[in-house]
Amino acid sequence: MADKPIEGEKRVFMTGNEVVAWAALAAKAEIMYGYPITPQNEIMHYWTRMAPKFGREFLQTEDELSAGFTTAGGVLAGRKAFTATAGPGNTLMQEPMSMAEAMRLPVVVVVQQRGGPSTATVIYSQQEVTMTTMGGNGEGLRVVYSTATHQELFDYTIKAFNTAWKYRFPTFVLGDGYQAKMRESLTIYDPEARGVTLLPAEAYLGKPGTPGVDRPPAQYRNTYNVEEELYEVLQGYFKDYEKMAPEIAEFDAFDTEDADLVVISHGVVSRAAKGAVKELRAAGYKVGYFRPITLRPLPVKELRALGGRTKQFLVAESANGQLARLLKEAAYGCPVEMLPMYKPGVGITTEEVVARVKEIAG
Amino acid sequence: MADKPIEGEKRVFMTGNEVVAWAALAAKAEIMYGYPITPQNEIMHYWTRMAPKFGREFLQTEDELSAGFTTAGGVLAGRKAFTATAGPGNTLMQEPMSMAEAMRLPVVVVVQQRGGPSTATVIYSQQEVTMTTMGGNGEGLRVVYSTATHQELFDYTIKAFNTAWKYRFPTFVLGDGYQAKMRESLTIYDPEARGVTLLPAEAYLGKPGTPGVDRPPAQYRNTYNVEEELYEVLQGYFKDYEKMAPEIAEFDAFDTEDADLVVISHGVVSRAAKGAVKELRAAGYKVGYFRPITLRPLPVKELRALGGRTKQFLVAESANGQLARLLKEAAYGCPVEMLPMYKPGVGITTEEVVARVKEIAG
Amino acid sequence: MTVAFKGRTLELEKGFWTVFPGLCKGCGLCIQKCPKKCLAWSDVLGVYGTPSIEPNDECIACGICQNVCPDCAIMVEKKKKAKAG
Amino acid sequence: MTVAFKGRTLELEKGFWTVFPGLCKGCGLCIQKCPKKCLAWSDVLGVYGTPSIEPNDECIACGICQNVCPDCAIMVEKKKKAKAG
Amino acid sequence: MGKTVKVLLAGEGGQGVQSVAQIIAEAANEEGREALYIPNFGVEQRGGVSVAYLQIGDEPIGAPKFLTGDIVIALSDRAVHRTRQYVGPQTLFVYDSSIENIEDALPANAKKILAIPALDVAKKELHPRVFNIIIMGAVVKATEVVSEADAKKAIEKKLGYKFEKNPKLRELNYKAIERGMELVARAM
Amino acid sequence: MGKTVKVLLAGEGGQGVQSVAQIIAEAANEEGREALYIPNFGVEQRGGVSVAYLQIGDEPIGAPKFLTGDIVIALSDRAVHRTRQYVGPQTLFVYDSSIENIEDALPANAKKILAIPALDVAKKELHPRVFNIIIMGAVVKATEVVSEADAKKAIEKKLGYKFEKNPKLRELNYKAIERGMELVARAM
Amino acid sequence: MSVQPAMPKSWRMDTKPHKFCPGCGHGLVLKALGMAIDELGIQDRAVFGCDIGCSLLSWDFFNVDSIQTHHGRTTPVITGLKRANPNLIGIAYMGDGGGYAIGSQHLVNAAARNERITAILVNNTQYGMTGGQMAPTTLPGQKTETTPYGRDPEKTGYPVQGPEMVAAITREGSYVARGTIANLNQLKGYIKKALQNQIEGNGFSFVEVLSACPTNWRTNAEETWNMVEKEMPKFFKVGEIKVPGAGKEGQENG
Amino acid sequence: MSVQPAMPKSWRMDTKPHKFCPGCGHGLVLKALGMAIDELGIQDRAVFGCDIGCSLLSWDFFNVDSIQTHHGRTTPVITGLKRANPNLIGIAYMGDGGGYAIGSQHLVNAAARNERITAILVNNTQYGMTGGQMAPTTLPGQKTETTPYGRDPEKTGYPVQGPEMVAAITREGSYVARGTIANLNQLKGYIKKALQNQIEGNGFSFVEVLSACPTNWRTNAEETWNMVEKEMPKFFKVGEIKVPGAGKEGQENG
Ligand SMILES: Cc1ncc(C[n+]2csc(CCOP(=O)(O)OP(=O)(O)O)c2C)c(N)n1
Ligand SMILES: Cc1ncc(C[n+]2csc(CCOP(=O)(O)OP(=O)(O)O)c2C)c(N)n1
Ligand code: SF4
Ligand code: SF4
Ligand code: SF4
Ligand code: SF4
Ligand code: SF4
Ligand code: SF4
Ligand SMILES: [Mg+2]
Ligand SMILES: [Mg+2]
Repeated sequence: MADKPIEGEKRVFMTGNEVVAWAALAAKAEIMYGYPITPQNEIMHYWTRMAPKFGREFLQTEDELSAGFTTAGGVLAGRKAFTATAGPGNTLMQEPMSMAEAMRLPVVVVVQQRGGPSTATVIYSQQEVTMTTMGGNGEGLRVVYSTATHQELFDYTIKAFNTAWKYRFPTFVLGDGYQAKMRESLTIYDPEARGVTLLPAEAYLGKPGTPGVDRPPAQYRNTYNVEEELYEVLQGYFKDYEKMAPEIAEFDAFDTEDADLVVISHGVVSRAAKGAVKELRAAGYKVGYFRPITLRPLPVKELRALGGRTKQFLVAESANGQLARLLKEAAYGCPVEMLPMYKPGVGITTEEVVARVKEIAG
Repeated sequence: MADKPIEGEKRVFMTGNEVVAWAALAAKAEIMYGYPITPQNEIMHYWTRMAPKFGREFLQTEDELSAGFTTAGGVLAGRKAFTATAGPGNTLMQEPMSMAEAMRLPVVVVVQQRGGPSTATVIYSQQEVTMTTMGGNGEGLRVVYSTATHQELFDYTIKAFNTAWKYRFPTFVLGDGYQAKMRESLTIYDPEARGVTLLPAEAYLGKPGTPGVDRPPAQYRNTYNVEEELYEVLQGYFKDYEKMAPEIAEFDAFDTEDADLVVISHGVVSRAAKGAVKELRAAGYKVGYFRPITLRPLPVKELRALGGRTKQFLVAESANGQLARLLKEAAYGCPVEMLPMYKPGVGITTEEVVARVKEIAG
Repeated sequence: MTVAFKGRTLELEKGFWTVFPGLCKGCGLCIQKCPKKCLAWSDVLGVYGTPSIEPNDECIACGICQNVCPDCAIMVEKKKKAKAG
Repeated sequence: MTVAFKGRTLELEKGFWTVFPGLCKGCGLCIQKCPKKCLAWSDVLGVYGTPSIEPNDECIACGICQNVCPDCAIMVEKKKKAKAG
Repeated sequence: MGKTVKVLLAGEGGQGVQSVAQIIAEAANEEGREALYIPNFGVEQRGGVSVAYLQIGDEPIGAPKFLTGDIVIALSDRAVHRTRQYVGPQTLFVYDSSIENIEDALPANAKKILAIPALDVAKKELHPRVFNIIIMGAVVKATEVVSEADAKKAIEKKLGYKFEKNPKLRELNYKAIERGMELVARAM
Repeated sequence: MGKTVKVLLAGEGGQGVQSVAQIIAEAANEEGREALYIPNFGVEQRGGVSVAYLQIGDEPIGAPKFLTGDIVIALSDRAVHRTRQYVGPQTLFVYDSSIENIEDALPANAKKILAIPALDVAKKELHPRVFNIIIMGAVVKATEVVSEADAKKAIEKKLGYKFEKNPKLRELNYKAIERGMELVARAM
Repeated sequence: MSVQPAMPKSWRMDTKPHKFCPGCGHGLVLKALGMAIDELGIQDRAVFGCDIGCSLLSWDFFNVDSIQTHHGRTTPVITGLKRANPNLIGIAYMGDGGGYAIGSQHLVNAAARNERITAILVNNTQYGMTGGQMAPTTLPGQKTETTPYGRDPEKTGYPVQGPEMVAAITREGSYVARGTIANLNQLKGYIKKALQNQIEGNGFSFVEVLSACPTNWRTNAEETWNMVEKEMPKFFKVGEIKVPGAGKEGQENG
Repeated sequence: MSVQPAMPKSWRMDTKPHKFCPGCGHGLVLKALGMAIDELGIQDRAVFGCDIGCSLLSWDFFNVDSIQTHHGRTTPVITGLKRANPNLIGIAYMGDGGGYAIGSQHLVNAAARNERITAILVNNTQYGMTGGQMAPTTLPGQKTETTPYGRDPEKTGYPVQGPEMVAAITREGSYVARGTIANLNQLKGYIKKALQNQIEGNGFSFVEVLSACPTNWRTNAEETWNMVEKEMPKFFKVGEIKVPGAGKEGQENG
């Protein structure tokens, strides 16, 4: 059995789904649980092809509820476990993820967004932002990385495992159908060879020794008897979350200093935004580019600073204002005006962003 | 078999769950589908006791997915169907509701919020606001009424059926465990005797005539082939929704004209807010009271007007800022400052609101 | 909506055999099932631009090809039996 | 954590019979199952303030009551058989 | 009339605090007053303390729960511990005098603390089964939110069908109410 | 070097547009250039038109899709209809000349429209199976994003194992590339 | 009009050719279903529900009122519909993934409650719509996208015996059979009985159909038939498994 | 120390008395399970998963590592755990609602995949935790909160035959039995075999237990026993239904 899936570094050209499978291998993920759904299927396809070669495991479950709960089971057993889903599967995934939030389980979920609501399209959207950041019943105690390139898909899938195990909040890598299916180049690498420490997983259950004899039993619950008991637990979680937030919030920005208008976008749409801002700058427009990489938590400090000095934010997203809602919450009270460029369920091209900015500039 | 469940008007003293059952009967709901979950169980208990007497039906399903999808089936067959759920059941309910959104099915769902995330508590919270207003994958094309008293629980359950069938968006009555379980007085009535027209249900499927011979077949789908096709459909829906929004948005307010601070809350918490504002006014504080009744769509116009003239909003909710997020979106750009009073999963008393306002007033 | 499909009818010894190229997807299931092995690919293209099928005169008009076609692209009509000898 | 329950032991003809009132919830399942019908409600209250149970000397120390108690509130020890005759 | 009266009742599962609260609430409602009663419920029910929140007034009741009760009644050891948080300087705290070794746990900040021998009276004078009706009498007296007559009417409404069969029961229950009221009257 | 070249290929399911796009993208990547290729996919696949979006340049590619292609290639009747929207005043529109009665559907605003007899050449000169390789040649010529040699190398990489067994296949494929390039060269 | 295809009367002509792949078994199952609807004369009160899976492609297949539901959720949608209007004839049409994996709780519980609906489940040994992953019905050794080295029964079990399971949890009144596209007349007969059973109000009716997915199997016509006729029946026994009234069972299992 | 209760060694003393109601069958099932764990000596590698349902009250019941999951989801949690660390002995403990209603897809598919876990399902004929609604196991005529006039099998079917269903979809290697709290030694034996079957790596093991819920049945002790010993067995047959190696079945059902 081969030891390292990736020796050193390697420039490759592949689909995003394949990238995720390689990244999970590189991150030392030990077991994947999953249920088929377009456009994430090929993550499983590549994983099942490669896993046996590196002693990794796979289980195809009966649905996404099971995929989420088996993943939680794998994590409880002390393994680096992950799953991947999309669309209606992501909707179902919110039930197990609510348990992961309640129990602080470091579950990693890769989401490749597709059109919604309902079955809608199997293709593409950014319409799973609200659901992925805020979850089901509860308060959205999770981390969400939104990637824009295959390189990031690789980097952040690896990072997601570290974040999850370090802070013990469920962690999502939020891609989409375009990223899932397109091919472009990137460099894959062995993270340890680059000096990235991969945090080890730790068993919640089944540690050595006889419970009650050698050690207290490990016993976890998600149900509380009275409101105050739950409240106390949640306050602890919020505190941890707030402490973590500035440590992990990430963003990408350029040309914002003197900008009158900053295009804000996330994920694959930010590629169009980046192209457009460059083109517009070249044409003399005072535009800037800002992109949250973590959608949850958002880089609030930077956003507010920006919102304090820029006149307008143009929020470009393949959804009907899901990112914008989060931004308005984060930048509430800032004088910046927010303008919409919402294209739910369809891609946004560089040309369109350019046109929209020119239209605004009048 | 008795004809009218309620003749004329009647003052009663009962739990909120019983109120919902009576209201559904009064609204001419024909069939309830449901799966047990605390704190909504007694809706089913009362319904199953009374339904046979009035020729109504009930089906206990195998889970909430089924409860939601059978309800959709009942609606498709042309019946006034409804369901009720809470907490993790509400999380699951988002899958069928995403189909209802995609197909514009007038499904009515009563939610009695409990603590979250996960199983948490079976008691009380306002932590299902994000999920109930925004749903799963998609854009939250739904109507959500948040009630505060048993009288409203009765009135808005009846109204929910009319809203759903008139506009064909899934419609939620958002209660909570307190409202579910507490007893207080209200007047129940036959809505038609009060001049309220109950919109008739209409069959989507199984209308008279042979399809393809006497009429085209009725065929509904939720899957689209290309992004643009979905986009077109959604644009139509958004248009309908925007047109509807001002027609149905509701709120309750007093003492806001000269207020420096307005307490904003919804649902049962607004009872504490109301009591507190009255008490504070009596004590000379310039405070006001505002309460959105529709959380989706919000009464945006009124909120913004208020946010334009008030210095501070104190957002009191039994959640960690779920209402506040919606308010910040709605009031974005208004100069009003938003102050938090978040007590996720626990009740808020009049005393606490009074104390908090005094603390702010300094 | 009335729809009409253009058939290609062959008169064979035992019957009238029709294929509707606008329905035939060239799957070949019929060819395999013909008891007389008398079906073959045709130059006439089907709906996806793949060859449709046609029988030769071995055909006994048994209708099996019609039966197994998932697209209802074949229609076979047996000729009335001529009076025996 | 070491926990100790306070037992109430009765020495009966056939054995030592102990109830732990701190565990007994007064469900009565044991009473029903006693083959000798020798169990009855006791004045000693159980954990929920309901009566616990006690046997009379009919008890044969068969242990059935111990077996059927969902709370492990009973413990029966048979006395060593005295030499016959 | 006066302001809303806030009552908190707590006891063990079998002590019937919920039915006491419910009957009083219904009696008040029958009188045309505003009442709101909410139990605690949920997983806590199993093996936990049963708590009833009751408010009666002339205006529609505000928040269903409150931080501080006007009257807090605890019927067991655990109930005393569970309810201390609801006691403030205006609170009348009532507990059953049969609870042992509870002195240290009693709220220090109450306006007044009453120990009433309700359990004793029930066991010795009346019948263990009417313990909660004695408590009801105590609440009626302590709060004066409903009249004795209306309290009896409410009992009649609830248990009338039983009283029909056995008129002695009616007497027993009425007696229990009266004794409950007396216990409080005497202790005050 | 120049700006990113945007190519859109569309055809029926069996016509192999996706593999053409993928091979060219990989060839470009091998050359060290930046390439991005994305297919359409999903329910549309079944019985729908197959569309490939291909971009090659020297800078990392931006958005994976685009409104207007530099070169749009349509290989069937339905493909012409499906791809008209991607044509702008700078677009070279290429279609197979075997498509009948398509004149009215051709984009009016293209910079240039080329009809190439790729299907004919495939059927008559080479082999129906290399139709897509002819198209590949056409794309290579029209875009000049990869050299002929690199295109051949890419084919070799992809089908080398088959060529080993049957060297005639290699010849056939090389020929197909060459003919594809010629068809475009002649038509331009 | 010139000679026209011998499509079932209940097929909707203007949506043909249908959207299934060449040689897809769905077309044959829906042909049998169409014939059964025709013969029973229920086109006016049948409601056809299709799942997500390749069955979604049939949402406009019939001149019958139709509803496309979610993956695995056709059973509850049709159950809800039938409960609300018992005059309708509810048909829940689904794949093996939809019925035996994600929707198995609905199948099992609708069967146990004896819902008066007809469920037709197309067993093509994998997930067609998503490109050919393992299904509960995948054969031992069969290569799929998630069992690239062949399904190993040691790791993932043997093909699920769906009708046998349904038979085990239903009582008198239900109809359970397994047909095959290799015997279309028999299949039509089973489906007819399954619908008849609903019309008579007896109870839950279930027909699994051994079907073909040449696209994901990557089979030519010969191999396709071989799979359906030779390989699949080794694991799935064709025939009627439960027929109402065939023999009185006690209502108690004591 | 003075005489102490004869609790199974694996019980966690400091959480006793446990939180179940007086006379609750859960206590007895967990007593049998505790004894089985003791006798097999697996306290150090057993992992106990409890469902939401009254079983949630057992989250700190044993001196065994334990996890309280969601309603119906204990099977997948334990499945995921066992797949990740096959050295552990995974026990999925659930109610009849959790196992046969909301979690039935997990039960059925774990069984079909032959997951090496042990599932114990407590059949108390209704939903205990939520206050006594109908379950798939509710007896005909039984009054529950959602069948206030008694369960009508014409409308909602007969009590689900869970072990029979599991037996129908499992193969050689699985163990399936139905025990009862009325025979604790037999029950302990079944549970032991079910665990032993997992220890040996044979396959899925399933034990349904006829149990009691005096609280929601509103029964006194005598009526409780009557229900468990007389009424329930009329619909649920106690005994072993499938024993590994009891008879070689073919791996093909052709
Ligand atoms: C909740 C959810 N999960 C996953 C999917 C993705 N999905 C669509 S079809 C399908 C499988 C279809 O297989 P099957 O039911 O066997 O039908 P077939 O296509 O083989 O006819 C899956 C997993 C989905 N649409 N919804
Ligand atoms: C998704 C979801 N739906 C519903 C519930 C509510 N719920 C909690 S326990 C329970 C039923 C428990 O019944 P059963 O599984 O038979 O266990 P028992 O309490 O009878 O032992 C239900 C419906 C829940 N917690 N989660
Ligand atoms: S079976 Fe039908 S579609 Fe297939 S080749 Fe024959 S005629 Fe054509
Ligand atoms: S009718 Fe019979 S013999 Fe003729 S082509 Fe068809 S299958 Fe062959
Ligand atoms: S030991 Fe046997 S005889 Fe004695 S009390 Fe217990 S059950 Fe009765
Ligand atoms: S069975 Fe146990 S708990 Fe029940 S009464 Fe007897 S000793 Fe007490
Ligand atoms: S993928 Fe398979 S099941 Fe789906 S339509 Fe094509 S052949 Fe049929
Ligand atoms: S409600 Fe029933 S099942 Fe639950 S603990 Fe009480 S007796 Fe046991
Ligand atoms: Mg399938
Ligand atoms: Mg149960």
